[in-house]
Amino acid sequence: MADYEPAIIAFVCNWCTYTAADLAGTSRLVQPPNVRMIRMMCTGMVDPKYIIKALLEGADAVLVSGCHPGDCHYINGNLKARRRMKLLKEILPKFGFDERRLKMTWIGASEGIDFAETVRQMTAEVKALGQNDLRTRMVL
Amino acid sequence: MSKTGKITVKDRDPVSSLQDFLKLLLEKGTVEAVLVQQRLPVNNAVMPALVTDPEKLGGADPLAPAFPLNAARMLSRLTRKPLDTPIAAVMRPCEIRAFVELVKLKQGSAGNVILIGVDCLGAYGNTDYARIAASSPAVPCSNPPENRPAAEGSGHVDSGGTPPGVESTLTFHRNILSGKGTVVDGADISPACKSCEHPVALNADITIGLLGTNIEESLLLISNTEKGGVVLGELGIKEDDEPLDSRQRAVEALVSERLAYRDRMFERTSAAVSDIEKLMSYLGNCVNCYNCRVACPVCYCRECVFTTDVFDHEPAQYLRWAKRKGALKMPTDTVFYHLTRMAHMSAACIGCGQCSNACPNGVPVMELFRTVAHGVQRAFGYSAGASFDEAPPLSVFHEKEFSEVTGGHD
Amino acid sequence: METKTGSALVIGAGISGIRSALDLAEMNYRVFLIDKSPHIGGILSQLDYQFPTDHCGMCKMLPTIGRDASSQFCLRKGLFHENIEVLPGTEMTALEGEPGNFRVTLDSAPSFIDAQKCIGCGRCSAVCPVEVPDQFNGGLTKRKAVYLPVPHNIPNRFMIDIAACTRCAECEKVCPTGAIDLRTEARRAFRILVVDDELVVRDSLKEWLVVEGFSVDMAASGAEAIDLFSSNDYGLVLLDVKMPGMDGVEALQIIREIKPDLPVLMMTAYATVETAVQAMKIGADDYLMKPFDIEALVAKVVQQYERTVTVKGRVIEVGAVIMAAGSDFCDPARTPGAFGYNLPNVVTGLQFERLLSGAGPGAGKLIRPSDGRPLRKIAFLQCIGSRDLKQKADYCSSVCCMFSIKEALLAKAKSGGEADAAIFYMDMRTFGKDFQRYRDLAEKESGVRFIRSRVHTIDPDADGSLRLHYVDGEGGQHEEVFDMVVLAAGQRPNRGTRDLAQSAGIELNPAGFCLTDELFQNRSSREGVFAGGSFAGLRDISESVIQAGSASLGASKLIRSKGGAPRASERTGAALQDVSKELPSLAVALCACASSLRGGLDLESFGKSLTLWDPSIRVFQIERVCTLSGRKSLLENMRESGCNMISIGACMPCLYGKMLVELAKETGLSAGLMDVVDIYTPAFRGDRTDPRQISGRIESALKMSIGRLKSADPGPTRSLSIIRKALVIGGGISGMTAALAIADHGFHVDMIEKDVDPGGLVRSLYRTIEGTETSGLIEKLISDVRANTNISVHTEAEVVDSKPYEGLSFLTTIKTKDGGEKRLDHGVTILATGGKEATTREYCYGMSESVITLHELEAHLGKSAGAAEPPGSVAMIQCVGSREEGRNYCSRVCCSSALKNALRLKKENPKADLFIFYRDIMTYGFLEAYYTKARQEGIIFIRYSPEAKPDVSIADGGKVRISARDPILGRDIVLEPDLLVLSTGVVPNDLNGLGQVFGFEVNEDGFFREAEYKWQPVNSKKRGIFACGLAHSPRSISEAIAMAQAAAQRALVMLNREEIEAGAVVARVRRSLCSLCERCIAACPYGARSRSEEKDIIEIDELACQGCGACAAVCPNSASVVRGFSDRQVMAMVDAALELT
Amino acid sequence: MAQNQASTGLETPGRGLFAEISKNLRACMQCGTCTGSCGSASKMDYTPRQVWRMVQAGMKEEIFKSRTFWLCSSCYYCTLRCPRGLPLTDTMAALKRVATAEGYFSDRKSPVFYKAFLDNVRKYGRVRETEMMTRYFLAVKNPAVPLSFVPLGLKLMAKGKMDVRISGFGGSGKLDRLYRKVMELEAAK
Repeated sequence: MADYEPAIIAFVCNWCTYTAADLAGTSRLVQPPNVRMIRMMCTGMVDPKYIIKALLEGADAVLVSGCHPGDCHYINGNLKARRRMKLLKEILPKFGFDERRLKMTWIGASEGIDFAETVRQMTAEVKALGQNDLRTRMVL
Repeated sequence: MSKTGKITVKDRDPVSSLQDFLKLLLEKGTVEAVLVQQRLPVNNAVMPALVTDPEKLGGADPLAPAFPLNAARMLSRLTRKPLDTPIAAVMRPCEIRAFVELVKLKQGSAGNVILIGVDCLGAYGNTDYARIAASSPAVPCSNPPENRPAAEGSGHVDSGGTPPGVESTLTFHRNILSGKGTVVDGADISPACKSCEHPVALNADITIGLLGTNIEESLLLISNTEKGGVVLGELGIKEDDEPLDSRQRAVEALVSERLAYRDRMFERTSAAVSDIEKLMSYLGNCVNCYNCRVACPVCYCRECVFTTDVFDHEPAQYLRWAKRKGALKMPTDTVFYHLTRMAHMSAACIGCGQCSNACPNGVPVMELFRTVAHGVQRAFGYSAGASFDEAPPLSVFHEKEFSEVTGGHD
Repeated sequence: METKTGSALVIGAGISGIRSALDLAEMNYRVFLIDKSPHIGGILSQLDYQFPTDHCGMCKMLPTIGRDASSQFCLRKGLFHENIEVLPGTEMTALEGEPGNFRVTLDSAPSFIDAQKCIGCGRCSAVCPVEVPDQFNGGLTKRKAVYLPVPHNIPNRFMIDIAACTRCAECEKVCPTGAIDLRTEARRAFRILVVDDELVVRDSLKEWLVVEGFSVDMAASGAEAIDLFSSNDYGLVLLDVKMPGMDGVEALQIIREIKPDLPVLMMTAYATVETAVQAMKIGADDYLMKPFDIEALVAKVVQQYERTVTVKGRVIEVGAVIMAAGSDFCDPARTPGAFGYNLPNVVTGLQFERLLSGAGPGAGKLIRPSDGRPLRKIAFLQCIGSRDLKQKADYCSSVCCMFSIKEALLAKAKSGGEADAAIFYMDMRTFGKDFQRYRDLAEKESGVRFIRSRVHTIDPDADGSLRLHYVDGEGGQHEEVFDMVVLAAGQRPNRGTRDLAQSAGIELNPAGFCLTDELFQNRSSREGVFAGGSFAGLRDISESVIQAGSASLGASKLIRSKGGAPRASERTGAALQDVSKELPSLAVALCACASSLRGGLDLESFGKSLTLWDPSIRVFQIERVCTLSGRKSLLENMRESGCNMISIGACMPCLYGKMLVELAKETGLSAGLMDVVDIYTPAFRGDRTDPRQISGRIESALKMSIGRLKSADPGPTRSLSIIRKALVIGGGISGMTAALAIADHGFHVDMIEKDVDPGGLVRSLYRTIEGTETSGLIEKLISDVRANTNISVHTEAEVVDSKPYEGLSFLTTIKTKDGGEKRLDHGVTILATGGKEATTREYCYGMSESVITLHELEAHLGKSAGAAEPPGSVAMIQCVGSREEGRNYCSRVCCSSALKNALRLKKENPKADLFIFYRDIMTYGFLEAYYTKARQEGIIFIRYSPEAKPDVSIADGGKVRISARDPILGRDIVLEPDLLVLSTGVVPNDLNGLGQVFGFEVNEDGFFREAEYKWQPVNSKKRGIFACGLAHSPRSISEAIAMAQAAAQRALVMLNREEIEAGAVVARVRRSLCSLCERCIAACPYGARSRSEEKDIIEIDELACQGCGACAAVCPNSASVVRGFSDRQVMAMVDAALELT
Repeated sequence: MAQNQASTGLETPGRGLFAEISKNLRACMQCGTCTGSCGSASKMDYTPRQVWRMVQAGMKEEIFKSRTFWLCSSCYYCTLRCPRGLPLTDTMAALKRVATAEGYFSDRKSPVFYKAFLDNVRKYGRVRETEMMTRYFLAVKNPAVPLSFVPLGLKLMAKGKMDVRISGFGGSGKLDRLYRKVMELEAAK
């Protein structure tokens, strides 16, 4: 497998995971330079089509990460997001998108280390899976 | 709950006997109108029609193996505001299931609707049906002419005989009864029907049973709900609790045949789209006309997001994409559209196959969407159209569920 | 009366201080929020997880109304609000003046790192050779002398622990921005005069102090000292007490005459301590004992030195002061006695909390620090330093029981259920709302073991494990080995509380906490100084938040009464230009400091590639955009370019919230048309990272921002009207307190009472446990309410119906006493419907006159004070019908009421025999003293379990007979008391009807369901509706008053506005696309959406909408959109993100 | 409440013989720290916590019939650790004194041993082990007791820890005055 730098699109919630990612950054918990973070107010706001779009545009993986259950700033947006991820995990693998390219995690504000670890692990996994070449290929 | 009665078929013509039954509904004032598949005065075509005059029911042909569109959409239009007076809707099982989904999406209300479900033995695709209906010979009518559709003004129908369309209906059913099958002139009923595991309506107040009975002699009339029972009572139809063993056997046999077909279809389709490359070739003929979603009964959006300004990309953006990819297929977003539509409706897909029926370019849309929908509904333990009470999967959630999504943590 | 902008000082930026500061800021007062530590957050910055969610949720304290005035990110990270000036590292040293017109002196700790220059790169820390225990992790890890005090705070400016610093100046050398100045010169300029007749003392002192960087002169006698003294400028004198010739005291007197303010430390041997103490009376600042403890000596000298460099004397004027300086934990390791508390692997609850933290020593893994082994058996010992007369802690720390249960559950969760957790306790004090159920779940579902035992000692076992020998509640003796023991360390007043109290001129209670009024616990002993949070006594988060609200209410009322007015609110939205019709014209501003700091970042080439990518974009560079001059330059550039959108590439986007608000005012562009991109942090990722990758990352971050801005449609924010009147339902203590609080702020209140007279349940309680008659309180409140022209009292009335309409307004119909109906309009509603004593059929109640309830006894005692013959023997049974399913909560007040009554009976008849059957005595906080007293008075306490309740029968003649088992002796006992009193607990008055009328939720026990137990304890999820008193949960009189004040405070935040501005990030509906499927209505967690049957559209209540986007994500065709997060914006970001180079 | 029998119920302390002792113990909240700390608890018929409870309950007869307080070796652990700061060890001693004064010790070994010990000290100014043990064995009037000490005695003798010779210490009778004074004081109480 040719070594390449995967591109991971991360939809992170403004309150928890964004804070954790920031903490990971400021704590110099070096993470692979592969994440493009899209800050959403809440994971419950992540429309499935954003995730589909990211994969079709060639993201090697998509991460959706928000507050732990019970912790959502907006009460339960994260639980709604989980169902949506469940849906996509049913649909997308049917077309060859490996399930590992589609990740959801709960990462609390103080868990910078978990964020770094999640990204590191995803990067390793996706590297092993190989590049999503849709970025540079024509997609119907 | 369920009680069984009978419609005795006169002159071996179940269609007209059914028409008589429906007329009773209007004549007795049980309902204000009947929504039923009606033979159009032109081209032998059938379409749903809202009938208030009992006489006009002479054109009703709920047994025609035609399925030009899913009538749930029509019923939804009628019931977006709760009705003041009751109507009856004679529909195929898949139409009722679609209606159930639409009710849950607040696109209709079942309040004052008596749902009459007719056992479905399948239907042909629109082009096939037009051909079959047209080629079916008109036969001399055995019924008194006054009972026959007057079809005023059209002059198309020979008042002395069965219109060719109706004849094709009777032939279709006779062929099935005699074991000749459904292939006519090289055309078979649509793959959606062949893979349909719901030939019997769920959630119908009244079921008109074709399976397990000789429809040239009688049709079964089964009330499944209190509402249905009341209606049959009002019509003076005697009910008994006669066992329906033969019906059950017939249903089971048909369902198992269809399930076998369905599962082969799932397998075939899964293999045909197992990676993005294959999916693209599967959808290769799509021209982004969006007919599939217009025909889809559960795609209820007033306007699809893919036709809104959200997808009016900045002109420069096309060039940026093209630069990145070397070539950009126009129109863009084809696969994106289909995958998004799956995300939107697969939990509600009832498998009626209208998408394929509507596709101008022969993309086997139904096969693809049903295959995905099957997985999705199984994953959520949901069955589209099965119950008015079951909440759609994406409208509910629980604190503790699907922990596998987040790697076992909740 | 002269009006001026009202302002307040809040001391302590922990949870309570933040709450109070936000409360007042939301009311548009100007607030100074100071904290002596370098960060905000207090103890909570160390606690990642809180009961009952076992996660955080602190952000839910941020304003929901007018939220754009404050930061919109994790509150543990930081806080800004346009009305709050946050001053970390600051202490109050003087408080002068009158209530309403205080003059406060603030001193700031010296800083060696210029916060303006520090960019948090951490190079200083990397080179620092000093390592000391990191208090942030409870001392379980080490940190450098230059360090980040809280890893997740922003701004994440480094600090220097000057006590630990060796002034090697390595950090100064590596700092890329020159932010560090150890002021070694200043130290060298600080001359110290050492006066001692012994050469060896002089020499060693000089040696030590020179190492510390000071300049030292020496004198061998008093006379010599005076000589030197007159010709030199000294910063400090160290003066020996006993010297031949002129002794120290004499020398001191002379020094004082010459330089009255010069710090002098006396040096003394043990024999002359008395003299040294005397010397302090005539002006010495402190004394040092010989032989010297070098560290202590240096610390004292440094302390003197620091005083000279402390930024002194900022004087501010405020109307009121809120003391929310918090509390501390005792240090069990220093407990006298051999208990094994200082063994390895014995940690405090706080240390364990750090062990659980992802940012803690184990990186979130449940491992033992001593050997890295996974923790599999953990013991929690309760009441360490609480309920301990020997440690003079005759109080319950109130928080530890829940704290330990939570930690036990977290340990279970982190170990995947494999860890065994055992809690050793005396009484499990689950007295708060939902505590009991939490405990039950922990025990029954998660398998936490609860062992009723006070473990006396921890013994070391093999390889660092710990052996406990204990006796269980039934007397069984056990021995068990654990991997770790967690001590629930009791609370103590904060260090420095005494000094602070002195500066503030307030008194402390015997335990050293703030002395408060018995009933109005927000009042300190000084008018105008209010007590918040645990500074006022022992409180958990929820109660601290309530107490904070009560304190801010007090402050606000006082400020107002002295003529302080809220700041005139300025509508930011109004002045903004409407750019929706203009074509997007976008500029990118790049902060040049990123390039100067990270060599290799070529901003020029960024600019080029951006303009290549999109030729319409203008790019310019700004020097240090975060500074005032930077902002000015930015503003000029923006004006020049004529852009209507701006993307700023800088560091730490969170920091820019406040600046963007200001920039919006200056440019007239909505903050939604501005974006700040972190182009700095990406530059850090590791040394091996390819520079091209770095620039790729930064470029794509900028492109994402551009993509997002280009489709931005901020639109004008809407302002909605509010009816500035309140409806208070219930005229008990809570209702009257809330009504008065609101009316005193000048707003009209309609108060509805179902009875003939206000007063409520307190009428059936005659005195408090402290002995105060309650009638005085009730009468005072009633007469105040009646006299207040802003309050209309409707007695014998009840609510029939209520309809919300436009903005924040309700029209409520009430049924009046004459049978008619009346309509009242109001903007807010406070539920204070109260509760009552529960009824029971248990224990033969109703079968004999000798079996009565607690309230019946109260009535008896209240009326018959001394008249009738007191009973000779009385038994009481606690928890009747409570804390078991059906009513599985603690009613909180019964234990203290039982003690109150028992003590009174004992007082009336010292010979009376008193027995109390109990399950856990819930004398939390300072109530514990009454339990001790009751025990001392000889009242006998007999514990029972719900599985084996006392058996009560009535003999002929009505005599009560109780058979029970004494678990201590393990034998059956029979009592035949004259009277049996049942504590049946508290139930709320029926709220279901009102819940339906107003749309708030009621919990399974019939109490009001708050929006969030800890962070929004008095709010309903439904906006404009608040609850307090027994409608919310069982509570004592003073607690009910505090809660009523907190609820009124929350209501006043709304009433104080002429109109309410909706947030910038709110949802809207594109009606032409909407299919009315109502999925958005179901998805909205705030009930902000409804379908208007009339107009046949989906309507949005923009005040209730918090912009979470749940509606947008369920809407299949994006007819529902959240401003700032539209499909086009997000998809443009995805596109840009994958635009990799 | 007069009906309450000590055997079936609890009597409020504060009256009768225990006034002094029970007052000291009232603040006890039965946490069990004392029992957990007590090295002799396993040999006791009632644990210390139970004794305090019994004192509170006025169960005098049962307490004095028990051997618990006689087994207290005055290690002071319970006192050290009691969170209420109660004088527990002193209370054990007080119980011993009351029991002795009221004659509850006749058939008990420990009190007999104490008496033998004290008499011996009074006589010689220090302990003469052999004579003390002889008197103790005589006093217990149980031949099994001396036999049970044979192994220990032999061991001690082998190591020279017990002197079987009878020798004078020069301190004989000097403590008698002290004893008499104490008895006077005790009597005066």
